[in-house]
Amino acid sequence: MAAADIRVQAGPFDYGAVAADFARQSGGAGAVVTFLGLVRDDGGRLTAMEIEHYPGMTERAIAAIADEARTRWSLDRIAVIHRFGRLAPGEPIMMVATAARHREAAFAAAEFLMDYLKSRAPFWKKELHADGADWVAARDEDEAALDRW
Amino acid sequence: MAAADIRVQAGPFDYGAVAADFARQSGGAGAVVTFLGLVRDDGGRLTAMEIEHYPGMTERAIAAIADEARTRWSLDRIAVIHRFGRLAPGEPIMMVATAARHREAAFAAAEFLMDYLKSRAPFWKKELHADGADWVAARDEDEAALDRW
Amino acid sequence: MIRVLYFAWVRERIGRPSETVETAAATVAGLIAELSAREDRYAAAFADLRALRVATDQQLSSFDAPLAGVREVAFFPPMTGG
Amino acid sequence: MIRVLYFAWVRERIGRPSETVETAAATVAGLIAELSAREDRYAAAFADLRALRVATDQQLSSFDAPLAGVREVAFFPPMTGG
Repeated sequence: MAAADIRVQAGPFDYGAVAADFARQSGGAGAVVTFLGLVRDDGGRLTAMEIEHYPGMTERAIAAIADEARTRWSLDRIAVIHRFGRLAPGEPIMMVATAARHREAAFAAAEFLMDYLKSRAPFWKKELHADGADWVAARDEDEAALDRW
Repeated sequence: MAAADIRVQAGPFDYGAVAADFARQSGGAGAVVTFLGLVRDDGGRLTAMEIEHYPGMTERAIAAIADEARTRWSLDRIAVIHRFGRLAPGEPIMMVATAARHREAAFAAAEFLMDYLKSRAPFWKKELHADGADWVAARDEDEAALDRW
Repeated sequence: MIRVLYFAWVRERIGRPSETVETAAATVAGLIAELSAREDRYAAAFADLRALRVATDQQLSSFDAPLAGVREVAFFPPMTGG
Repeated sequence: MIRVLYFAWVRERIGRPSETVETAAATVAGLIAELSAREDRYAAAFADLRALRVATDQQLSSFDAPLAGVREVAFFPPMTGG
């Protein structure tokens, strides 16, 4: 079982460079899927996004999710990067990447990782506006998305 | 409806640079999904892959598939690159990228594009080995995959 | 006068990528019958229609499609892109 | 001696990110009852348990989970990562 590359960090990451490295190191895999999550600017209303997390539990939770993905699908590689701290509109928040022999496994594993990261990894988003700040509420769809796996 | 960026080319493409540009130009979208298809080396048995296509029809077929994706999902951007000609093991064959407000649409559209490109865009792959060459047979799963849309 | 194109193993079996055909066939199936009667390599290429796909004027089509007004017909195996 | 952590609006409502609590509570629910009895800001934070999640020793857990042997309890709203 290939190791998962998991990074939880405050600083930015270079999506294109990470994606290219991931693909390069996935020699033999026929299919690579990446997901990139960006801070939406909400039509200019958003000043910044603040992401809080639970150090220690975060890494354990992501590793457990990645392990589960690797038991469900035959994967060549997994990478997960998730930032915390203050992010500007348009900035990358997080990404996942999966590599597999066939596209079905790469897509399914990437969606599985996203669904579980959304609702089972201890991150909380706060949106900062000119007139205040709001914690982002969990979407019912995100919890419901777990039922399909 | 945002235009789809479609390229059919013999030369290589820089996956990381394309993915990074795509994400950068998807300002406002919260979710970017990319799929990259690579020539598998089949344990070193493969010498090269040759991809034949139907110039003219190829571009029309891909454009029609992209149009269909944009009627089904609310997408900010679509990009499709597909190569033809002779490719070495490990080389990128093709990629799709989708950008949307939410991840569900970005994932669904990327999978839809892949399923239709596999079976409805006029490309044919031939695998070259030391001892001969074989046209890749269409997989029943690939045709069946269209039924879910 | 219809331009006929062949791709992948259909092209290899027939031995050419394209040709211009003078035909009075009303449908794609009629054109296939004419071509198959011409030479063994055509008959071999068209022996199993389940293994073939056809496009008329660069759109996926069917063997019973009419040829009236069609300028280009292409024969090829199921596609394997992506 | 249990270390208790608060995140997101739970942290803001209680006014601190963590504290060490001397408790004899047998379950997470018992600990919540003790904390809620302490001060209004705790009672406010724990008023609607449906809006809360709990982790014991960095694993998602439940309000009826036993505290025996647990060193760290964390309270937070549903997660919104990704």
